[in-house]
Amino acid sequence: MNDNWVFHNGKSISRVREDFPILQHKLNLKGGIAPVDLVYLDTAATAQKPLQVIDAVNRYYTRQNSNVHRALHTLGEEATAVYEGTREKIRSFINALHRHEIVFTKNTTESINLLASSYGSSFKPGDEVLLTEMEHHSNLVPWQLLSEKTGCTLKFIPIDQNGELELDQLDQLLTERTVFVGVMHVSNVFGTINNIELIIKKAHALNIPVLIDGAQSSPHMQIDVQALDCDFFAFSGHKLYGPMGIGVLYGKEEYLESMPPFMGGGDMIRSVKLTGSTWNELPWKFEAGTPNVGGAAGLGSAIDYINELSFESICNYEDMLTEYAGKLLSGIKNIKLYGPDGDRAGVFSFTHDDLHPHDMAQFLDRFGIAVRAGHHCAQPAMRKLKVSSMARASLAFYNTRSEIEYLVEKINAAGEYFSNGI
Amino acid sequence: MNDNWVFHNGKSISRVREDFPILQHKLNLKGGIAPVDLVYLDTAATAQKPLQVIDAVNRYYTRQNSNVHRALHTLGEEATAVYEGTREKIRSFINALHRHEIVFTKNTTESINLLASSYGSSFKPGDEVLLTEMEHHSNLVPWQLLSEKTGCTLKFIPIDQNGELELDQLDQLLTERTVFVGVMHVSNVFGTINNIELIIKKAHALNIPVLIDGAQSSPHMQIDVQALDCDFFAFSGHKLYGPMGIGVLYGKEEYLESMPPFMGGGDMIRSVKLTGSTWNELPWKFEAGTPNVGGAAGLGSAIDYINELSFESICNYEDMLTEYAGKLLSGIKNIKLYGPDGDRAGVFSFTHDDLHPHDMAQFLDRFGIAVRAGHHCAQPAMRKLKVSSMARASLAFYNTRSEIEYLVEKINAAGEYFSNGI
Amino acid sequence: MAFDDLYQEIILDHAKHPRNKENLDFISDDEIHENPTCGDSVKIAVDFSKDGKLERVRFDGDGCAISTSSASMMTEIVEGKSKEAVLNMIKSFILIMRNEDESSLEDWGDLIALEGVIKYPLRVKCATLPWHALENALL
Amino acid sequence: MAFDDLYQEIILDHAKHPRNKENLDFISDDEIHENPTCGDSVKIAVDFSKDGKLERVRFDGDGCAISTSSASMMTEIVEGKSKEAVLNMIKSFILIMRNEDESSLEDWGDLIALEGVIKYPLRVKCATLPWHALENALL
Ligand SMILES: Cc1ncc(COP(=O)(O)O)c(C=O)c1O
Ligand SMILES: Cc1ncc(COP(=O)(O)O)c(C=O)c1O
Repeated sequence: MNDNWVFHNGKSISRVREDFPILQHKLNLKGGIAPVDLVYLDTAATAQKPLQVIDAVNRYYTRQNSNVHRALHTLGEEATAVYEGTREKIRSFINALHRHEIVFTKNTTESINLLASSYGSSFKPGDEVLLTEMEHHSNLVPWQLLSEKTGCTLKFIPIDQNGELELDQLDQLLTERTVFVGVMHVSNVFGTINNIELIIKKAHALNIPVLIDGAQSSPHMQIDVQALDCDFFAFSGHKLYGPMGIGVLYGKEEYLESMPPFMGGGDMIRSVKLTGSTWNELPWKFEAGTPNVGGAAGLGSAIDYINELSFESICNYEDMLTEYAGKLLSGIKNIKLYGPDGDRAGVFSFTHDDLHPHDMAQFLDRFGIAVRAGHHCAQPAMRKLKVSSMARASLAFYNTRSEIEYLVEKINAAGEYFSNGI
Repeated sequence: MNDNWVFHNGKSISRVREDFPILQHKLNLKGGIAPVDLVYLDTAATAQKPLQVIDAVNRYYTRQNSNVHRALHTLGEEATAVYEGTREKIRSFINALHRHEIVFTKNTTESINLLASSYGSSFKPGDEVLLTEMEHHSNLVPWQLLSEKTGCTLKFIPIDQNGELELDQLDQLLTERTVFVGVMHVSNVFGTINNIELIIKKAHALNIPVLIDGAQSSPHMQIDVQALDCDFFAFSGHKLYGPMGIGVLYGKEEYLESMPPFMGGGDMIRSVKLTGSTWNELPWKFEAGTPNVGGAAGLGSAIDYINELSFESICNYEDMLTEYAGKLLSGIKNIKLYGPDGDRAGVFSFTHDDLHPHDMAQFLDRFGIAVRAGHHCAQPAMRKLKVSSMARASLAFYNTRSEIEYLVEKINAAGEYFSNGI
Repeated sequence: MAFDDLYQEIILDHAKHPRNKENLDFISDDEIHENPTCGDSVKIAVDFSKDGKLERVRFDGDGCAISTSSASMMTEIVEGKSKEAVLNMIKSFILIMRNEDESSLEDWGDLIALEGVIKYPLRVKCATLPWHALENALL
Repeated sequence: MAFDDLYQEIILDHAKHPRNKENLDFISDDEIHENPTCGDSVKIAVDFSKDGKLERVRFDGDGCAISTSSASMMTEIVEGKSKEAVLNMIKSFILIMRNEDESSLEDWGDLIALEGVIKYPLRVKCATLPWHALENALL
């Protein structure tokens, strides 16, 4: 099967792959194995970056670098324009109503910690926070820390063996004591696309605000926070083809306005006295210290890149790849594939009867294939399914059908190596 | 006066300046003014980056990019080596005893918030935290937030009109109720180099731990945390010629071990259950979520760059520049220069009788000279001196005597423009 | 050139010789209006006439040429106007400065000199600071 | 090539047919030893003989070929040794694996097969996991 997709802007898949320098270099393996092509199937952990993003970071540091906001000089103005310009790009990218509803953080994890620590500071013993059993540790541990501090209780929407939410339990789990709901949009283990529309609707019927962990959805589907009507939405730049060290917390103005600051320091204040301080307006109230302007430069460029290919085109291609991968992977002997049967995202976790996921990942690496193995920061979900570790292949629009075929071939070879190798 | 310094490694000052791409480009000003050379005198806000740093970030994203720690594949191993390799470089740079005493944050501000929030969580009403009146908001507001939460009291070592600590009051201020001392090493307003050795000695005599805010000292003097015997030391990569979005908290093992985590999420856990979690070992206990590996790549390269020039050589040159600038600036008519008379760092804040610092900064910008104007995130110090705003010129080893002369010339011109302009 | 657009003579004049600037120490520091990015601050005192018009607006504070001249010109232009009219002017002025409204300041007397500020986004807060303070004083 | 260095026959053999691996459900989950980076876990049971030597060490758990074979070979080599001797062995083994001690595993029987792991820093934790667990069980 050959790879001949053309994206909306007329770029072929092979032309798109050329935008990603890391895919153009051979990978040097250990022990004198000849360099191989990289088959990068670990996008759910972090995405590779197009040249456009790398160049934007480069350009920032070679031409524009300065601290922001308080500098009246020309570089300060440029750096501020870069930083606030990316904020506007993100606003438009997720269709937020106001630019000041976009708070920069370092990653999804910080976004959620900010929220738990600030919004959650008013929770009381007896208050219930509803999460799900499939949450990434980043949308679980911050609430556990909060629960220890405030005495609030955590409850969980259960998952079934397919890694899907048992939403028939939602009505019982949402009570008059529920003060907050946090749920991941797309599972980084199962590829499940959760019915967040339903969850938001039911929570809102009881006036409960909802956080969507969009770390895995934001890179692969068009997000419209106003249409979703979610109250908070968190995601990471590095999973969205942008640089590391920059993330976002979207929050509705009314909530952000009412929340106390998270960290204290420069930029987030209005007036500081030794005896106490007042806070700056949104969004800066939540942005203490020198921000990652270089990261913002890259993230802005990543959004431009996505817009240039168009999300529709990216989704169409990724849907096709996902279906193809699902079909091929589920046909492999001795492989158990997790996640829903029907509609799903391009995240495939699996185990093999004859070898441990670590050994699978190590074997595949020998052929340049990068997959992840482990608990994927979702230990509670793993425990529920009684699996301690899975291998995971995750897709992006820079992958190809040939790469999937190669993965399948080498999974088969791994099975042979470990069952017949002795 | 010509600029003919040669650094230890044989590089001349003009050759060093060539390492900084931003200094090689003309600056485009507004309104059709012909492009001018950049005279960057705002290093205290953020430092410019040598090509070596920019290239390291670039190389990371084009050849090594991956998430860290949990990836068994070749890229994951490389990214982990980059990230942990920078940790080792920092350990050696500040001469910490153990690598796991180096915690990555996003900047000094986060480092101090982490500390206040984690170490400070056990403070009780009546406990006293001793700071100084000259602290940057980043070493003040986190303690104010903590004071609101825990009821601890903040006390302050006063400053005099020269921007120096009144250390004769130290013995009274350190009481049996003092549980923590936090003090800046070098003032970002006055250039004062505080006698932290004395403060640490006196605090330790009472078994009180001491944080040094090294944001302004780490780029300009050799730090040895073991010789200083400070318990915590915080600094920012972006002020150390590294990228934005990466900072450091050094802490002595015994303290870090005893402290609860700051943020919850991936990487900082040992084991997560729905009902509670246990924490990873140092330093990862404090590093939740995907770290800024690209930032670490750049910061590691910045440290290599500094080591290559050698700190001794950098200090010698910067001392000479500082003395020169002090002499010239203090001679300008109608200028009031703040800070100590004697030994000081290359940070010069000043006001002009005839024009406001904003207007000064704006005027200088017209000639490509980047200085900062405002309260420099030190409002309490400004209030104490009854000044609402100062202009500030700050130096680095890429500056020259000619640049200082140019600054002085244009400060004079600004005075004329605003007093005779009408 | 842009720099002289910013510092037009009229601005320098108002900055050197601000109108309606007085010591307002009787206003508590809590009612001071501050620009968090720089530390500049301004206090405003408003006197109403019997028919509810603004009789006189005075200001005090420490600011750059842009904010001082803006305050000075503001106190002149709002004199004799009704509270509602002034609140509307404040809204318009802020939008124009932020470049969110493309109207000109042509009919605003001396204030037209502040149009040069629009090109300097980081100085917009200087120009609008006294207007925000007046809004606070009126609400 | 390096990959076959890592997965030598002896390792694959111990991984497929681990010695001294038994169901240890009687040990509470709280005493389980986990590798936080991957979720692998191991439990250890130690029987002492009358003269204080390790009579038998058994393990249970879920691990990759590296950690399982390491556990299997470990249980064999420590048998009959004193507690102190074993604690010293654990220390040495961990240092060697972390490449902080350049001694060889030459005199360690089958365990020499694990030397290939040293080149794979992210797998070192796999190899040392059961050793940490044994240390815990002895202390
Ligand atoms: C003395 C001092 N402390 C703390 C900071 C805060 O650093 P950052 O903004 O990188 O967190 C600064 C920088 O502005 C500083 O000069
Ligand atoms: C669903 C989900 N939530 C949160 C995170 C945490 O993201 P980050 O590590 O960028 O903070 C991840 C990524 O690993 C994720 O997949």
